[in-house]
Amino acid sequence: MSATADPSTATADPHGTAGHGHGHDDHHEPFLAHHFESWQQQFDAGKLGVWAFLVQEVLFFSGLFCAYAVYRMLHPEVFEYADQFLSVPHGAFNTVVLLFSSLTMAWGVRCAMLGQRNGLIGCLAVTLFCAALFLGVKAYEYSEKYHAQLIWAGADPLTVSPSGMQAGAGHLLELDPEKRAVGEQLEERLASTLHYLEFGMGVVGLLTLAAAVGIYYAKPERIGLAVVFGAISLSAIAIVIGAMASMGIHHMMHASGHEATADSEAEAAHMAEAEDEPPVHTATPGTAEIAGSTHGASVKAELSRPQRLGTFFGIYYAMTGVHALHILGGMVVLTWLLARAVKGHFTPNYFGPVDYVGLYWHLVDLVWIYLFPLLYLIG
Amino acid sequence: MATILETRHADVMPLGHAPQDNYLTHGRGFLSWALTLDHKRIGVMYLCAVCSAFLLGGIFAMLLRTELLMPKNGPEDVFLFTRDAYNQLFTLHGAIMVFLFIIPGIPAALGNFILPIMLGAKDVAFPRLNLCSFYLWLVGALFFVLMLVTGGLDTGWTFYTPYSTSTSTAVVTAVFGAFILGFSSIFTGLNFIVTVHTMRPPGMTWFRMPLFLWAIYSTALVQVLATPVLAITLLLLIAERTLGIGIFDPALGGDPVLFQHFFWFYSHPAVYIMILPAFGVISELITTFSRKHIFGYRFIAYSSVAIAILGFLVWAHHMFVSGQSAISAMVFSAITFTISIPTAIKIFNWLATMYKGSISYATPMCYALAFIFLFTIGGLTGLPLGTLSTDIHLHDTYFVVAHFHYVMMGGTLIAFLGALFYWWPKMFGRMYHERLGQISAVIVFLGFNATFFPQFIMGAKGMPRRYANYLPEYHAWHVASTIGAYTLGIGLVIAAIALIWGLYRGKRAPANPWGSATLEWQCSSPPPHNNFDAPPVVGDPYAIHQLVYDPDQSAWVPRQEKIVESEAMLERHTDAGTTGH
Amino acid sequence: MKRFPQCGCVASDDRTNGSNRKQRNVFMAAHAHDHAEYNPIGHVASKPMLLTVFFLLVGLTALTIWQGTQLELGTWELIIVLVIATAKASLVVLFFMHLRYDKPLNVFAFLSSLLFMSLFIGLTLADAVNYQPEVSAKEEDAASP
Amino acid sequence: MTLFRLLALPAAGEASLWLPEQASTVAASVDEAWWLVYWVSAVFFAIIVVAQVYFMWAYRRRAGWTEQKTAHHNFPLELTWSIIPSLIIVVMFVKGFLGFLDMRMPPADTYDITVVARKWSWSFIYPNGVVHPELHVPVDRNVKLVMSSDDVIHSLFVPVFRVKQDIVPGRYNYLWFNATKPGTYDLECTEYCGTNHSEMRTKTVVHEPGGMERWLEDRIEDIMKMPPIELGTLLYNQRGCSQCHMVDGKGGTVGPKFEQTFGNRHQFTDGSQAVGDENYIRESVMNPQAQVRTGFPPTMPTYKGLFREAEIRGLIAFIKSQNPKFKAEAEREYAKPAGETEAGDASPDSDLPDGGANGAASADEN
Repeated sequence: MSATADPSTATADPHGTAGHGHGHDDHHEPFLAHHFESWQQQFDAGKLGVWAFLVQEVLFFSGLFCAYAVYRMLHPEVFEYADQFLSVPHGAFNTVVLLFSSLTMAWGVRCAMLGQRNGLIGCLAVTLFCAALFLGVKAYEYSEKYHAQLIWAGADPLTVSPSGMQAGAGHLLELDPEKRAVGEQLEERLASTLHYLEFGMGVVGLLTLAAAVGIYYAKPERIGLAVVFGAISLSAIAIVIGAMASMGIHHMMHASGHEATADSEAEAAHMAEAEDEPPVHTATPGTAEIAGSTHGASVKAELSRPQRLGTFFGIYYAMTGVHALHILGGMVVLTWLLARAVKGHFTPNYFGPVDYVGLYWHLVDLVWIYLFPLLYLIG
Repeated sequence: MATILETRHADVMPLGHAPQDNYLTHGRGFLSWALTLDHKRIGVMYLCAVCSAFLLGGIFAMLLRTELLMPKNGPEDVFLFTRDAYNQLFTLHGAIMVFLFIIPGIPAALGNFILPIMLGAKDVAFPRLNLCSFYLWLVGALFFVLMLVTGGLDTGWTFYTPYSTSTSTAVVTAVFGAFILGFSSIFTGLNFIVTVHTMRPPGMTWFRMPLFLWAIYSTALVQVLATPVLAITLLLLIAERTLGIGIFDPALGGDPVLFQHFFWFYSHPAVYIMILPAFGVISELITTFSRKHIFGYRFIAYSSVAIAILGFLVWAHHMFVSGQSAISAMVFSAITFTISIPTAIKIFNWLATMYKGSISYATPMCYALAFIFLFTIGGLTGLPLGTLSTDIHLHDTYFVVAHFHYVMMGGTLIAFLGALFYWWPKMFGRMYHERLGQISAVIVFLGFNATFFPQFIMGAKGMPRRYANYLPEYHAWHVASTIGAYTLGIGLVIAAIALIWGLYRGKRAPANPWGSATLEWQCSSPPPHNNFDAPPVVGDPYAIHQLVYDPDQSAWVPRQEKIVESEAMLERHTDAGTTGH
Repeated sequence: MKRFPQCGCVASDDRTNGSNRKQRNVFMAAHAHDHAEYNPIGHVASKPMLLTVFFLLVGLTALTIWQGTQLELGTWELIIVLVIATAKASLVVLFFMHLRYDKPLNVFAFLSSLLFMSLFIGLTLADAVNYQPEVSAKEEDAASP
Repeated sequence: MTLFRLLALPAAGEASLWLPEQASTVAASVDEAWWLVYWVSAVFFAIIVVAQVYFMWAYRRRAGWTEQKTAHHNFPLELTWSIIPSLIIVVMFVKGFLGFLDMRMPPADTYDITVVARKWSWSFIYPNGVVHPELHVPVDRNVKLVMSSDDVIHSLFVPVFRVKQDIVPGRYNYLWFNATKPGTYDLECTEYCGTNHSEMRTKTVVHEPGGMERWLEDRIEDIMKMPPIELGTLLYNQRGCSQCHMVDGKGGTVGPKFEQTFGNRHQFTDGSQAVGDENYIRESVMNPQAQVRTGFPPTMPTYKGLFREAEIRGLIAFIKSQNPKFKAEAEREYAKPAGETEAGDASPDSDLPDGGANGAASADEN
């Protein structure tokens, strides 16, 4: 029947109850759904579905890029000013990590298609590791910015509305200049935040590792669960490594003094404040300094920040945050794949899920390929 | 080949009684429904769900129409509801109708049930995702309920900033609910796109697809392409309200007009999510009940796709007075006009289909005829709204309210009702109450016009929308409108009675009670679990002349001897036998 | 970029429509022994290709960092940065996501997403260029002299 | 005949069933576009409905009638009914666009009025500094409104002028018109703005030649005649003070509460201290950044040149009266009218309603 495949044939056989000439079409195969006629049809449907999903993802991110484009066009000075707070080395490191994870993911798809179970497991594990490493670096960057008061508008006490209304209620940090962290204090706070993170993640990593090993030996039939715990452990450890590595990069840069990172910037601002000099980064005409002439030096240094810095960081956190959420989602599905790969579900006929997750993962990489230069490199 | 066809027909064609094993009887108990992967059951669950939402939204509509019976003197004067309560009423009416009823209405409820059968497939491509869509709808609806009990919503369904970031009502809950509903809609659309592309059986070429499928397919394109922008908009709105990220809130340096761009990039295409499936339904109804082949099949099919694509280019016509630039206004006005062409084409083609037909006044056709009348008004009143200078005057007045109710309610809801009556026998295996159904169509038609036509006049005179109070000069019109609304409500209740009566008392439905040539009428009513006991015969979906009425079975049966001839003719007409995808 | 012999065969075959997919499997089976890296359903990416693409990506990343941090190009900077990013993105899409070997329909789907994205961003930007003046900017103008 | 005119063809400028009367120069062009679209729509509607009803009757299913085979498509016919509407909509678009350009491009010589919209009232600030909740304009003069919003989006709509423009917070929006007919008309907010959106209505008064100037002078006299505390209350409500400063538990929280302003000792960010007296209040209004109180952001704008002496006096009186300790003293001290024109009759009858949305009380005077 369907093997005749002439489009003008006027009958359809949605059941596939009649004769099947091909070995692949055996409906007793565990992963071939009843409503598909062949592996190929199932794979093609899934693939089109994933592409449609990626279309959806592209348009989802397009909103963020649109907000970015509009604000960048209307307030280029804010983006130029803010650029110095984003650390290129960290961004570059993360870019390479993601590119590498894309390589291992693509390699994993190759392994799955060729039926190489061990290769697939290895590739998926490395991909997962890279994903978590990325998040570790991101965690470092977020805490650094948080401590340097580089926050979105509503949490930034210095973002005041054009019409004179007050900014959103919850001030995360205090305004008092006395309490503002100078460089060293900031460094300490950052380090302590990261230590908490590393400690917490380390504990999670060890506990889940123990759980994984325990399940593997006590209940070998629950291998899937063991893999899930193992994957969590792997991720936690990768996050720790990521955070430590970023601190390393930070010190390296600090020593060589090439990059103005957020805290050194704050330091500079405070130097300026102490010496009562004009602020380091004077705003472009027509944006700030409304009260500059009548105000004490303490406010001056603050107001040298362009008025919409908070909006830039709003966009920054929205873009990288939504991207990070996608990484997290990717880690969840990678863990699921890993468990299935260990169970040996995937065959050259049935590797669709690996391919689909791979496509998703590459799209997440793709978004970062644009985010990195747009946020870190345009000054 | 002819012999094969004939034997197949003998197997498939009407049995005159419901088979013992159909999708309704296949599996019993709550879990067999809650965990079902059968698109038909999911469709039925959707149907119950969206109808409940419609009931709720309808109650809010009745309440707000009642409030408008009397004009009030000043802010302290109260008739039934306070100003805040009224603002909540119209917001809830709008939000529930849009997000919970009209967007999932035809595609998710009826489309789910009909699309795979019409296509000749066993199921949609991703049955689990399909069930997931339904549960996402349910979760989204739960958030709406949660919003109702934790402070309500008074932003209008459009959630414009900065009002939505500053009001004290449960905006975040509602917005999160709409966010989830968005994904329900995206997944439904995605599922349908893949189903149409990959699940068509051999012989079902693109140009043998019934126009309902073209409409649902075009709708699905819009759902997948536009809804994600709504999702990110709502996510940013939540972030704006909870964290203050400063993108939309002018107090933090944000831009409310940008929010409107984001919102309408989804919400204008979304009106085509609402109306396109209705076009599909009407194409089916007109052709079946006129006993005519559809006129201009390809023009109608292409116009669906054209409307879906053009629908993306006109969003800023909602913003002509919002402070957007004059240049944008010009561009968007120009593109807005182009969309009227494919729409007009459809109406002309439907009329041409009726020409020299044999028009039956069964309830679905009554609704289809009402649709043509009401939708024509709805469409034509879009013209002064697309014309720049008159839109300035009419924007945000009752004229707009009347216009989109003529399109959304006079269009989509009427088509939804027509479709419900049309496919009711297929879905539940019993006929509805014909006389009551016809009466309901007439009452709904009259009530609808009485409700919304006065609003055109009020709007043109300058009565702004979303007003809890109005000047005394509009009093008579408002009273007329409210009386119309009650009539409309009564009509809808009668329609519900006609349908529900059928479930219990209706006579057993044959496989093909209407004489339609699309595939869903080839399986028994209700359809078996796997849709077809024998493979359906794929042919021209509008070759209605191949069917003759058999009084013995009180059903339509194929005119056997004609099949060969019609096959030959069909191949002449659909020269796209090998187009494939 | 190196051309891989097995790709040509699969790529052309991928353009068949759904209804004769069976034939294609038969067709592939006949060729199965010609290729060491064979999969009955899809195109298998070769090791050298994957590695080449990866190193190209890293190289382009280095280039864009150099360009972004060392060169002062003014308005050109944005364009160059975007061009390099698009080159990287194309590599990922074409080879890692094997769109180069995929069905035209999937290519079309992906391109349509870019089309609608550019419509959205483009038309919104076109409007934003002509925005009404901001209150804050005016107030500052008034306050500054 | 009347019915016909009401339905479709009103005499130029008059109200019809559909549109209100015309009272601005652009209204005629808008109405022309409307009637063009209206008649085109009416013709198409008639064609469609007549065809539909005729088919419904002629081809109804009945004994002795069966459907006739007709063509499944007819390319020339379909092309015709695609192309003819296309040509018609081009005409509509051009007509609407030209009218729109007129409305969006203010002429050079305009009489400018500043508009501040807030929940749920309007302030119209006239060139001589008068602030009033109603829009008053001279007849036959190009008027430009420079509009901003203090809170959410509002929209200013005058149906008889056929003009409407959203007022987006954070931006200036402009609207211009040339009123052609003296009279009193409605002005409404058409962008949903919360609780009393439907009460955010006021009057537009178009004055005969010379009437506008007289009206403005009268308003200044009113201010001079008002008791200072009352004037201060009015200014507090109308000029945006309430956005930041709290009185009786209502208002914004950005700036200091007025209950504690007069007579208390204040600490400033530069380390100095001072008691809040008349001079302090005057200084805070005219040069607010000179002394910024600790704990408050330096966001108060200056009002130098924006208040008359009488108005500043009114504000001082109002703020002083807010401190319960000084209330009696303030009432005694500021018994005379703000302008100190004639002693004695501090008439409480004001022509200015206190900033409310409901302009009904003051509408009569015109």
